Amino acid sequence: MAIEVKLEDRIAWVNLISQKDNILEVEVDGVVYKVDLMHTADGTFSIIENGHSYNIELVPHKQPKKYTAHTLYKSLEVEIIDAEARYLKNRGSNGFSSNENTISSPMPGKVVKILVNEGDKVKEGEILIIISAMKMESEYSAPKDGIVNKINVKNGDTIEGNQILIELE
Amino acid sequence: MAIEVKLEDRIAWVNLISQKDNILEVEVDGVVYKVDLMHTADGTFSIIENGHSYNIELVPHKQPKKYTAHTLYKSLEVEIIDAEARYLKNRGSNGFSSNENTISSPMPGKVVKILVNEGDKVKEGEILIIISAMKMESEYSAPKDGIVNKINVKNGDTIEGNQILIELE
Amino acid sequence: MDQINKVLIANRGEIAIRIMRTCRELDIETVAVYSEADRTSLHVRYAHEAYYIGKSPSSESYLNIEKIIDVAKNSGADAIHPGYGFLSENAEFAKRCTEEGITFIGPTPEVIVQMGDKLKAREAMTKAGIPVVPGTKNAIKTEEEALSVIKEIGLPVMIKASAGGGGKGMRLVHEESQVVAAARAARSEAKAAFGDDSVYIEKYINSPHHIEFQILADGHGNAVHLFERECSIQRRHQKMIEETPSPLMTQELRDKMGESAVEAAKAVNYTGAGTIEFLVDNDLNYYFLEMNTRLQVEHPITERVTGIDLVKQQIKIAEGQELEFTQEDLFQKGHSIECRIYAEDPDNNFMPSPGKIYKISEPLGLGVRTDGYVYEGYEIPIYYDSMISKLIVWGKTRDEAINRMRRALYEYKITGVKTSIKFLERIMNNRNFIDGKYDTHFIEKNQEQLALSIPCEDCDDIVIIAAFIDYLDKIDKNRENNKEFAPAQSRWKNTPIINQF
Amino acid sequence: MDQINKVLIANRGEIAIRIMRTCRELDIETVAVYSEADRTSLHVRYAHEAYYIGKSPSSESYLNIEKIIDVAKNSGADAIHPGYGFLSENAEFAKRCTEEGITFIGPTPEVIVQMGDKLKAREAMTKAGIPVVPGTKNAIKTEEEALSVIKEIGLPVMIKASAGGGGKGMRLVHEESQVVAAARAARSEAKAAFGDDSVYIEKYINSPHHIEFQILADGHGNAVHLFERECSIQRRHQKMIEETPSPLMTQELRDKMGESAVEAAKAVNYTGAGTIEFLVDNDLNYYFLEMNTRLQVEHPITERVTGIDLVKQQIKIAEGQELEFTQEDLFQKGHSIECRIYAEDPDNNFMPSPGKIYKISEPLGLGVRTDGYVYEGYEIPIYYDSMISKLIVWGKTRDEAINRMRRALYEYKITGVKTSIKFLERIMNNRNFIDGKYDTHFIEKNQEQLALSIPCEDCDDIVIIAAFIDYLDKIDKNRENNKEFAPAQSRWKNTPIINQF
Repeated sequence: MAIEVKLEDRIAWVNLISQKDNILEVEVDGVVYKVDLMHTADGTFSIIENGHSYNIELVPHKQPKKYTAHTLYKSLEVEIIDAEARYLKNRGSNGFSSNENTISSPMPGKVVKILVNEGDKVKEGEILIIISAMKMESEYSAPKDGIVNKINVKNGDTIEGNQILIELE
Repeated sequence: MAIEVKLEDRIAWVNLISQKDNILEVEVDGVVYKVDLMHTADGTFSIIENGHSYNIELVPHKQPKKYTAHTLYKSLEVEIIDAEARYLKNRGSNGFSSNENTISSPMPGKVVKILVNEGDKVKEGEILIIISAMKMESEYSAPKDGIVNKINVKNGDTIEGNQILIELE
Repeated sequence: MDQINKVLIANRGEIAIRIMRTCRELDIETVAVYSEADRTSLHVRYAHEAYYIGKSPSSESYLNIEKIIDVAKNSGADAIHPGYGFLSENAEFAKRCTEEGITFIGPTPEVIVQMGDKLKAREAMTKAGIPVVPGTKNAIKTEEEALSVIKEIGLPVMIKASAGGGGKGMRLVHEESQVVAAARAARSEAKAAFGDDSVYIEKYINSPHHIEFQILADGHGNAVHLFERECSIQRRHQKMIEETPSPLMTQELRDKMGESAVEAAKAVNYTGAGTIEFLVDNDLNYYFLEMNTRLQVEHPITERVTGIDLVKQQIKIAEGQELEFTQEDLFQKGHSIECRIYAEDPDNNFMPSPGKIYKISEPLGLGVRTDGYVYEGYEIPIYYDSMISKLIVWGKTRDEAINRMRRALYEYKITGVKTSIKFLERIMNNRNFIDGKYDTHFIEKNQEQLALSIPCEDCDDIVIIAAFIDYLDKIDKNRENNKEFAPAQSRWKNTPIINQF
Repeated sequence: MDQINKVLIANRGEIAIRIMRTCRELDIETVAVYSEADRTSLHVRYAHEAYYIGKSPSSESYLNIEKIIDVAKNSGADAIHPGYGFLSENAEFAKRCTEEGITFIGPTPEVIVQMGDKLKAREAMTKAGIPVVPGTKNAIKTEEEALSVIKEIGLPVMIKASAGGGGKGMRLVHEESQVVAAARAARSEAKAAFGDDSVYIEKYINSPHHIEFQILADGHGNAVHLFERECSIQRRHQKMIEETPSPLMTQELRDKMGESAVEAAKAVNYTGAGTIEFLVDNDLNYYFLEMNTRLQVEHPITERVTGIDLVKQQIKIAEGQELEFTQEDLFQKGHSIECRIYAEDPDNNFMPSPGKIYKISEPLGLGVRTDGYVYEGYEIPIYYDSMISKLIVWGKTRDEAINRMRRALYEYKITGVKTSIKFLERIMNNRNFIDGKYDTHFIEKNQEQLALSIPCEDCDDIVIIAAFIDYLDKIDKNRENNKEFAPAQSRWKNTPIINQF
């Protein structure tokens, strides 16, 4: 069974060659690894490869086939690209488009102040909305010149992470 | 909904009077408690009753309706006695009988030495089998005079907790 | 004063638990108060008693003086510990406690007023002969006034909340054009944090070191200092790492500043635990910055090198007892460092990262202390501070302490939210930090090195394998009748770890 | 000798991790070895490298000298740390290391032989003028010989494994009729634990205190002691609680015994960390009992009061470095206590309780250290020791340390297996312990008080409510269409805490 796995910007081709209990042979981009892989009771993968001991924790995202992987040294974004994922990707509908027409906050918080109204003309860099979270205020400005098309929140609203707050035309 | 709950040796009559979200009114042996009960994400019940903060962790047994409950001060055995449980209890078939004819070890371990053979006559207090676990040896002796009916293990065997090792006649 | 038997802790998070720990060691019962967002927070579960005091925003709960006083009275608490932040430097709160016959564990309302108002504090210190940073004598009312003051003392300047502390309501201004926005932001933050939006202006000192002295003063005229804490590693004017002794300090300067700190405390008849913050420039001139009339976040490093439990001392002083030790009994033994663990994204301008904690592994073993409050599955509320834990280490030498901190940060794993842990690890590997050569601009000056994570090419392939196997197992579960992958042995599967409710 | 760059730890459990922590702080790479039962044990996961060495019984893995030497050579480890137990006092192992050019972190094989054989050790100490307990000069071969020796020195006596330590292979004999069974049991345990079943007999001292001195000696003729550890709280001849300073100790006796300990070390040209165990009677006479030529389980309390990382010192000495401090540089600061957390049932004769760990909450905060190795979901193997963790506290005074230990034990929660935690809590509340009045018979003498748990009538009803609600929720889940109970709000339900594999 061979598929592609995306790790940050890299796309790797992965293939399971053989398995006997917890001893696996896996090929990654042409390199064959013989690993002793255990899923420990506290939810971490303990992998021993050529004597080296690795601990990897996978935190699954809400989107299927996506993980944040934590190694002892860093955190990495991982995505499984199987046939289904490739199909969706080709259709351009995997839910992620770089949209310069919306303002959203990467974290949950509260709307402190909206500085514009629907229909206002705004200039690139103009501050549109102030969000507070954990006692810190963040100002969000227009990514480009435009007209405020829609404001989805009002002062004092509690917001989710990645919620679209303001839409520009 | 009223049932009986057995806590160690005590049998208490319990009734849920009302519930609104996490605020419950529960009657225990005629005493009405108004409790704020939350099941926290780390698996503990946080209960606030009349301002007092209790933390109770229930560890379910393999047998249904049985728990070991851990409070901040002690550990307690709890059992729910509903209609089904009462039925089984009356039939005397709830799996727990005080059997003086068997030798079992309360913990997993390894058989060091069996000192008798099937058919041997033994006297009360005579050592029948030696079990080792965690580098400690324990000697198990006959609970009464009798004849060794059956020996279910042999020297060197790894045993489970509560496994019947030797049966007397 | 009488013995304290029951303490209400008017706070939340790690500091509430920190205080309850000492109370438990003193056989004092504890009363927690909680907002809507904090029903399952650890301080509620740690306390003997717990009472709901209002909605999640702190203005409706942790800042509600009358509600907290009510709970104290109804629960029979004979004292209130305010922790830090919230009402800890609110003179009105201290006054209301006293009026109701409840011991406020802290200084008198008069002292809080005097030192809490940064301008009055500067005045008192000047009188006592302690150097202060040049700046305005009075609060500024308007942005125009700010502009005129700035013309007088010259740029750059700091705009600071009069009621401030903890880096809140503070803005650095380099250019006149920034003044209006900076003053607005400082006022708004000050209002949110302290309920008072007045600000003042101070000359900005280049390459300053932020060094503070811990003091303890009893009601019998005795006062001591417990040496310095070096707090220059800051991001967004908030401390990130503190250590004691300070690598900048000389014994001569320590004696001099320590004396000034004790004089400062005596000048205002201070009682309890307090901190005198100084700015120290590269020529080792020092200036009084402000006094914090409460426990500091970073108090554990002082506890570690002196062996003194500061919360215990606060309680004893509040009971009216005399200090058990004099200046001569106090020594700094070894070296202690604290790292603050924030739920934030260091790679994205330290943006807060609230959310649900997935998994925690605490660092343990020799010379390591953690003071935290989050647990697995806990959702960090958006309403309060983003600091979720403090990691404190001790070593016989500064080198040993740094190595130990590196090891402890390596062991510390919190997933589910972004944290400052990896960033702190990079600081522990930074040559300038290791050499003790840093000031409050450390993070900006070293940002390039601090942005680099440790490369691990092998790890990458192993991560890919882990994700791949997890995926195979998942599709295997979906296609029960078509088993093409038998999952590796797993203890987890048969573990009834979770008490499903 | 050269700098050590990679260490193989020939051990498992908490001590393997303890050693790896210091290695990490010294930038030394670590190599773990593991038996079949330990594939997912924490020491395997903590190390840089990990290698399988055999089946679960220690005779087939952790005691397999050649296999471990092989792994060390193949992985390029330049040193081996043996921890305690297993091969730590095996002279053959130390010899094989030396032969293969691997640094053995411990004393020379010759010293291990001399001190490991308790009879030779007694002889060496007698020569050096250090008092020893009256007993046999040679190992006894038969039960008949034991009987004749006993007639000579009089009952009661202790039968002890010649190769022994850690309470293994030890039996107290009060009556002649017990001798045969006791000797058999001691031999059998000794054989299992040390691979050598020879035993000897010592006069039994009534009401003895078990007090030991930590020593450090380098290869340049320097030796110091790091003061005493009081280890009299024992169950089944195994230590349960240790503290330093000893409540029995006087400064005069400390100096005298410390000097004896250093003399003992020098008499055998000892190198590394070692412990001289003494028995002290009520008249403060002391007798050499044995020398442990390795790290002790209870070493952390010495680390805490002296500030010395003993594992670091072991490594430096093994590298051939000179001690950085002299006796005059060493002080006992404050008071430290260790409680050993065993997976056992204190209410049932301390019967081991292996099994699966359900949930752990570690005690944290001021003055608390834990050294453990189990994690949630981990299954404690039946093959090894039942000690799963050590809890070490420090306080400025003994009182503060006891209060802190009480608080830490209150916070420490391990469920799924039975543990000694609640029993230790009762000891911390025992009047005789608090007064420092105890000897090695403490647990028997105080068993009545120690059997009593703290009553909590209210708790009982609340437990009943919790179980009841859990039950209602479960039947509710079974009868989806007939909802008579809506479960209380639960964060847990929606938490994807577990990465199901």
